[in-house]
Amino acid sequence: MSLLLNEEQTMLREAAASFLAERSPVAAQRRLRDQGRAPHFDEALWREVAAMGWTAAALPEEAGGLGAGWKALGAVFEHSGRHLAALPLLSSVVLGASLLHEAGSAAQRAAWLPRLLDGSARLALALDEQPRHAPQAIACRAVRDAGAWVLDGDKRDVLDGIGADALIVVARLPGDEGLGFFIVPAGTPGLTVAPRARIDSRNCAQVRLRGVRLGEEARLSAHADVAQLLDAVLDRARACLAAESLGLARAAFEMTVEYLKQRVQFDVPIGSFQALQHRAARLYVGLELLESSVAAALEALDERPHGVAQAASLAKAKASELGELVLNEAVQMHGGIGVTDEFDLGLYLKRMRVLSQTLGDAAFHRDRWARLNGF
Amino acid sequence: MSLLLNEEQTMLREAAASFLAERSPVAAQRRLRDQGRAPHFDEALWREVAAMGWTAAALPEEAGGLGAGWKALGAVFEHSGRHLAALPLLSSVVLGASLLHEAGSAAQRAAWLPRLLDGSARLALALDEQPRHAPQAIACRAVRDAGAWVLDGDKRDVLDGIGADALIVVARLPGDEGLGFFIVPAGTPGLTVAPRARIDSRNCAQVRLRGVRLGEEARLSAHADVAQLLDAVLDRARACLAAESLGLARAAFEMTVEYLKQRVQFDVPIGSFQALQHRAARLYVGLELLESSVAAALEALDERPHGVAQAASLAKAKASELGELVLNEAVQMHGGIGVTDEFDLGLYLKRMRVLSQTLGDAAFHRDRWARLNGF
Amino acid sequence: MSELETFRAQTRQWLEVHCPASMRTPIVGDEMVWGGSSVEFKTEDQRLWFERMREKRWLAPDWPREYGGGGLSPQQMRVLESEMRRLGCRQPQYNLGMWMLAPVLLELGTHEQKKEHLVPMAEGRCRWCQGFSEPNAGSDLASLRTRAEVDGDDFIVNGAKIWTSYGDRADWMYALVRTDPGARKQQGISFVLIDMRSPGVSVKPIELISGKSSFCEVFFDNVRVPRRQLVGALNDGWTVAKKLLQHERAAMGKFTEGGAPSHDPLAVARPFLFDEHGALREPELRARLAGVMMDAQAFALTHRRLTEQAVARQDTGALASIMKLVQTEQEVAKYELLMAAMGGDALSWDGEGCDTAAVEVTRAWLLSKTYTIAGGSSEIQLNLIARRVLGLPEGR
Amino acid sequence: MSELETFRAQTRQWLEVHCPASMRTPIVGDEMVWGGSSVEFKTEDQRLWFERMREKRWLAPDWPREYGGGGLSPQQMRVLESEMRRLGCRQPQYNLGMWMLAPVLLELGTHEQKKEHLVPMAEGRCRWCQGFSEPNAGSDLASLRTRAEVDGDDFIVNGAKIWTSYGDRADWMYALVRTDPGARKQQGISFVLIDMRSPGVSVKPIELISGKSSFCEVFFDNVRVPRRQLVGALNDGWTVAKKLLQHERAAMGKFTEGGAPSHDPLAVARPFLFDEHGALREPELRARLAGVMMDAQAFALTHRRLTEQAVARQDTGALASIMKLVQTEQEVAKYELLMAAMGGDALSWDGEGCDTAAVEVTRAWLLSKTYTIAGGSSEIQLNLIARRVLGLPEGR
Repeated sequence: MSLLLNEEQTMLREAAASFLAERSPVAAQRRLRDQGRAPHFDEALWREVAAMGWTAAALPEEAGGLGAGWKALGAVFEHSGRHLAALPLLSSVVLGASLLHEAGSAAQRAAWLPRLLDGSARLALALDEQPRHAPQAIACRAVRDAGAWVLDGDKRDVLDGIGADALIVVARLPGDEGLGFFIVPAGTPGLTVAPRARIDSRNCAQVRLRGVRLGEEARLSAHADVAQLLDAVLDRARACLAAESLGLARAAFEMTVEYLKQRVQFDVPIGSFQALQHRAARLYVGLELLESSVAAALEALDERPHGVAQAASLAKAKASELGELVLNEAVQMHGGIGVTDEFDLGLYLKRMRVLSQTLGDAAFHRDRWARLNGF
Repeated sequence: MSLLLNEEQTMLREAAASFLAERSPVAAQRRLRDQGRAPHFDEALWREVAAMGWTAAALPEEAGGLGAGWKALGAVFEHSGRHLAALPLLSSVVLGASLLHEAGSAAQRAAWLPRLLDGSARLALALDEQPRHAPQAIACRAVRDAGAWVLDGDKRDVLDGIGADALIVVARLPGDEGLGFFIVPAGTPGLTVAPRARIDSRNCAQVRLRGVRLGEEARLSAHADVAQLLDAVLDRARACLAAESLGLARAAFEMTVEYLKQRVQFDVPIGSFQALQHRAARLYVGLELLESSVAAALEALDERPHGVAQAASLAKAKASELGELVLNEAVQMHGGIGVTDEFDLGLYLKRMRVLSQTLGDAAFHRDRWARLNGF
Repeated sequence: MSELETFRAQTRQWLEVHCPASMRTPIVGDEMVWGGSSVEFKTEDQRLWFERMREKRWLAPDWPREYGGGGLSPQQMRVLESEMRRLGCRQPQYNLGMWMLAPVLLELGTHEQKKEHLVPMAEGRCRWCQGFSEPNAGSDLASLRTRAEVDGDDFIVNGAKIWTSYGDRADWMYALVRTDPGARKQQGISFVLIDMRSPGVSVKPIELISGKSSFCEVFFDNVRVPRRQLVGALNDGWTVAKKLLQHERAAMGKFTEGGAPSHDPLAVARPFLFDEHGALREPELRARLAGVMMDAQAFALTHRRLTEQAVARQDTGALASIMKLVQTEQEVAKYELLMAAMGGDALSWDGEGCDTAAVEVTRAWLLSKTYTIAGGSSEIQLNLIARRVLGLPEGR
Repeated sequence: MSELETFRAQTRQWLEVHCPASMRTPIVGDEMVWGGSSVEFKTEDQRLWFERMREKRWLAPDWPREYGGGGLSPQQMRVLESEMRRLGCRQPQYNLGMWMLAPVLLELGTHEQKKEHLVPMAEGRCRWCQGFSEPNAGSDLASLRTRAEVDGDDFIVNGAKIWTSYGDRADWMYALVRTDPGARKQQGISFVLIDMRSPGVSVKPIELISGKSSFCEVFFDNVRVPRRQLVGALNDGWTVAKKLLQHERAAMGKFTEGGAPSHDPLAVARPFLFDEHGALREPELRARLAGVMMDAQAFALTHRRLTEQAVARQDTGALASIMKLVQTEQEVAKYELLMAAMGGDALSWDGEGCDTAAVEVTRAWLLSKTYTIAGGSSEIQLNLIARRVLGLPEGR
């Protein structure tokens, strides 16, 4: 067990670092924003990413993956954060493929996994119904009707939902059967997938299900404890989001330190002012603690299944809290230029806020962590 | 209506400032601590204070008071805080006499009020039973037995309880009659008043009541809504505690600014370091906001009865929160000398912590303020 | 009845007759009327009120009549102000030049300058903008680089200004320019008045992270400014600017009367804090909300206390710094809380599927980031408090 | 079997035979054995372990045998350490001199100095204290004023030291003294060894706000120190001290192994957070408790990660500063929370009616205030991180 990357993982990280720096710099994200066209990411880039095997990195070999571990995929997310790269990696792979691998039948897996990993198809998870992440608060219902399932409900903030080939919808089953997952292909009658513009200009959808009829084969995992499975898959995504937040916050922090060294006021670099030095030093220390927390969450996914929930909540809470702080401080220390749209920092600020809220913010995960620790 | 003092109040404030500076400097409090003898305040000083009329300042004229207003008494508390003066003013007058004035019968008032105001007798309020202030959580019971009342229970953190001529005990009445106040004279069989050493070296007692028999004449206020009355009286005390905290925190802050100017390190006064300047400036601003909040709570007691609860909770929350912050920062900025017993700052730190917890800390009053505001 | 009492009675009556009812309500949103060559009215009452006050010469009630003013004495001016407050009358026009530049021109300007500039302002025909900040100066105003070279009877101005509010709608700019590049910092700067329609002036609105803004960049490319537009002595502009900035607080006070309405945090957050059964969903956020609201209350009380002290002529210390610091930081903290409380609802933006009310909160959150930077950053205010109020030594 | 493997097998066997079972448990409270002329043992096992290791010459396993050490090679030393860790053996003695002074003496001391001082240390007969801080120096070590004037073969030392841990129990002190009052700051300072039983040395324990402490003030009144006790060159003590301080982190590491046990925040706070029915009483405090515990977890992980990096010889930056800053501030935050959670219970003090367990928390709270000051205040650590890690310029 180690919090550091092994050789294979280090190679992947370096490949991700140089590929994204070259092919998906922040300017590309700005262009995507200004174009404002679905799917809000670069499809050619996504195919290249899939061809390089990043989609397969964390999945086990029996799922068609490389088994390089979550630490490897975490490194990819960290560099996506650093460059604000828009990729449907979280939605289609970390949530979509990994849920399908855990919960799908042999037929479902065969139908989807290869296409998800080679980038020719995309899944999106339709889960949340509340403004604040609340995976237990599911009102969307699935009822049996003449050998079929009928789904009714509303889902919000569905990441990369626009243009996805199918949605995995989390619905409440009749009686006390708990929750169920259903694969709902795009275009199914009764399904509406509407775009929702957000501050990070990424692909996001509002979903309506009105009398959506599905066969039994649309249901995933009739056997398992769905709530537990959902939690396990969400924790993978939370760890990846924390890694992305870490990369994003580090990039903003480095821009800021550079600015503090360059920017001269009152005839000296503003980085020589002790008040700013102390604030910057505290951010640096916070980033070190966040990095350790993120590494531990990824390590837990790879090696300590019983520690995953706590480690993921720790990493996500710290990432949300510190990410917000770092970006707010970065803007303040940049002064006027920091609040202009022309300067990239605003794009980081907006994306960080979305990351912070997605799948639970600091308050959510502090609460969850306390419950996991019995208080 | 004004947040400022009028002429009479200003005169009282200046009298309190010079009297306490001369007669009760911090050295006197240190002596009392080292002696460690009950009643843990200077009885001669207390008689002088009563003779000067401070005990009567806030009470209305029909209670034998001067009607100078709570803003006047608040100024006395502020200067008590500044000099760490130990006086039974809160226990015997703000809680004792004012409760008796509101809730006592004519006979009870005649028996006690003159002696409380001239300093020849003392009352103490036995209320809390939980480690954290919780005036609703009263388990101490009063039951009727053959025309008498019998009290059983335990009370803690009774301010100035040692040597008090009587305690006012808050007890739960039979059935759904709610709470009742009882005057329990010192020495009543079944009453134990044990000393409890605390970090501020003041007079504090643990109280046990075991089958304490009292006549009907021992009961206060058979008519009124006791819980509401209790709240009203506690809010007076909370406003005074906030004023005391303000004075204490200001004194510690001024010591610190002075130290920042005097203390030379690396060949310059440490007050020239920008990080310390900004922290000091934030404390200054916080103290300004606290001063306004304290003034508003005292003003509400004088002129806006419907605003008292909110104003008192605002002042007490801010006083607790900022008082702790100022003292912690003061110690840190003083460095090594700040943590030695020889230096006075430690006495301020300890007293501030007691003030902060007494009758509700910041968390308690934020919660109460939110409830008062309907959320 | 004293002369002043007569004036008060007449004023009150005049206002009651001439100020339309809708002009006696608090200004919300963008209902301000900005005087100037391109003055716009959103309602007929706005126009009426503006024109009646202009006719009465009460757009500039206490300026000398020769410069377009009403010639009121200081006592009469106070009476007018108190009567307008009593009725809740709006400012008939907003005009930066009137509140910032005019007092300086009245004190330091030549007779010709007063004639040329005060009269149009008093008649609501000229809108002014301020040209102090520069792209590389920030909080260090004195390091400005826009230069003005003497060429016969003109200056030739080259350079750029930034953060100029409504630079795209102003008729004139008062600006600081460097006239002696050899002199150090504060020396060698002059204060000049520039016609925004001069050849070589170009204006570019600045887009902020919160969207469109009133701020502009203004560029000068060999712009000719006649020497008679120099206010004060050559190279002594710093003195003029310092005098002018003393009027900033008063001016800002007039603006905030009509500032953009801020959100009521309880009203916005309440639906998110409780579930459909009214049970508390987010105890941690409730405590934060209470904290934010209590801070706002303490700030309002401080405003009241310090105002009472000012009236009582007690010392108020570095009032402006404290107020600026606290108010802007409280706004930031409030919107941070609202963003957390609203979760996904706070991430909306203009575009498909957007909820306008939610986007307004999000936009206000982004805009609040500029408050702690613009007009003297929080760090500058903390420096001022440390030095001027606490008397801590200059230094490291 | 290689020679080293043979050594490992023999060492393991020797330790298993000779280290008493009770000396293989973690040290709690004040169970440390401090070597020195007045060494005290609380248990017979402590004495046995100390004496057996002394006989084996393993109080100083890798020092040369001529100076009382065990003469182990670096490889053997690592084997011994790993075997002791494996069995959980305690340090047989704690000795500041051994960990801080001895490495410097071994490098810079004369043969006579090594003979005179290392042998008694290796035999556990001499306890050392450090004399660096002075009443008016604080974080600015180089501004020290204790002076040593040459008088024949002696120095005459006058002045005072402060914050000397266990100054009242030490046999000797290593100290910085000013030997050239004309030179600037770091120059003119020498590093000398002072016998604490010399005439003119007096020691006064310091009482802290938390109560009695191990810190002392040490006063020198015309104390004669032979010139042979000078380490390094005259006026070059700053160089010696810098070398010595490089060993501080390693030494602190050994101390914290046996540091005072800190409180488990959940165990202490839990009874206060819930009422008698198990219902949550204090939602706000619960969130703070979770925050404090999560911070501690993140810190422990950082410790682990940076240790792994150090093993992997990756760059660790200003590790010591970060660790010191975070650990001490987290302790402060934890005790602040516990004080709030415990309410009135946290206000107890020694005296009538006091609850010992509660007083221990209160005392630990007060003591935690010294952590962020002693051994380089938080502000000093932040300066170091800003300059050395972030590369921000020296200055203001």
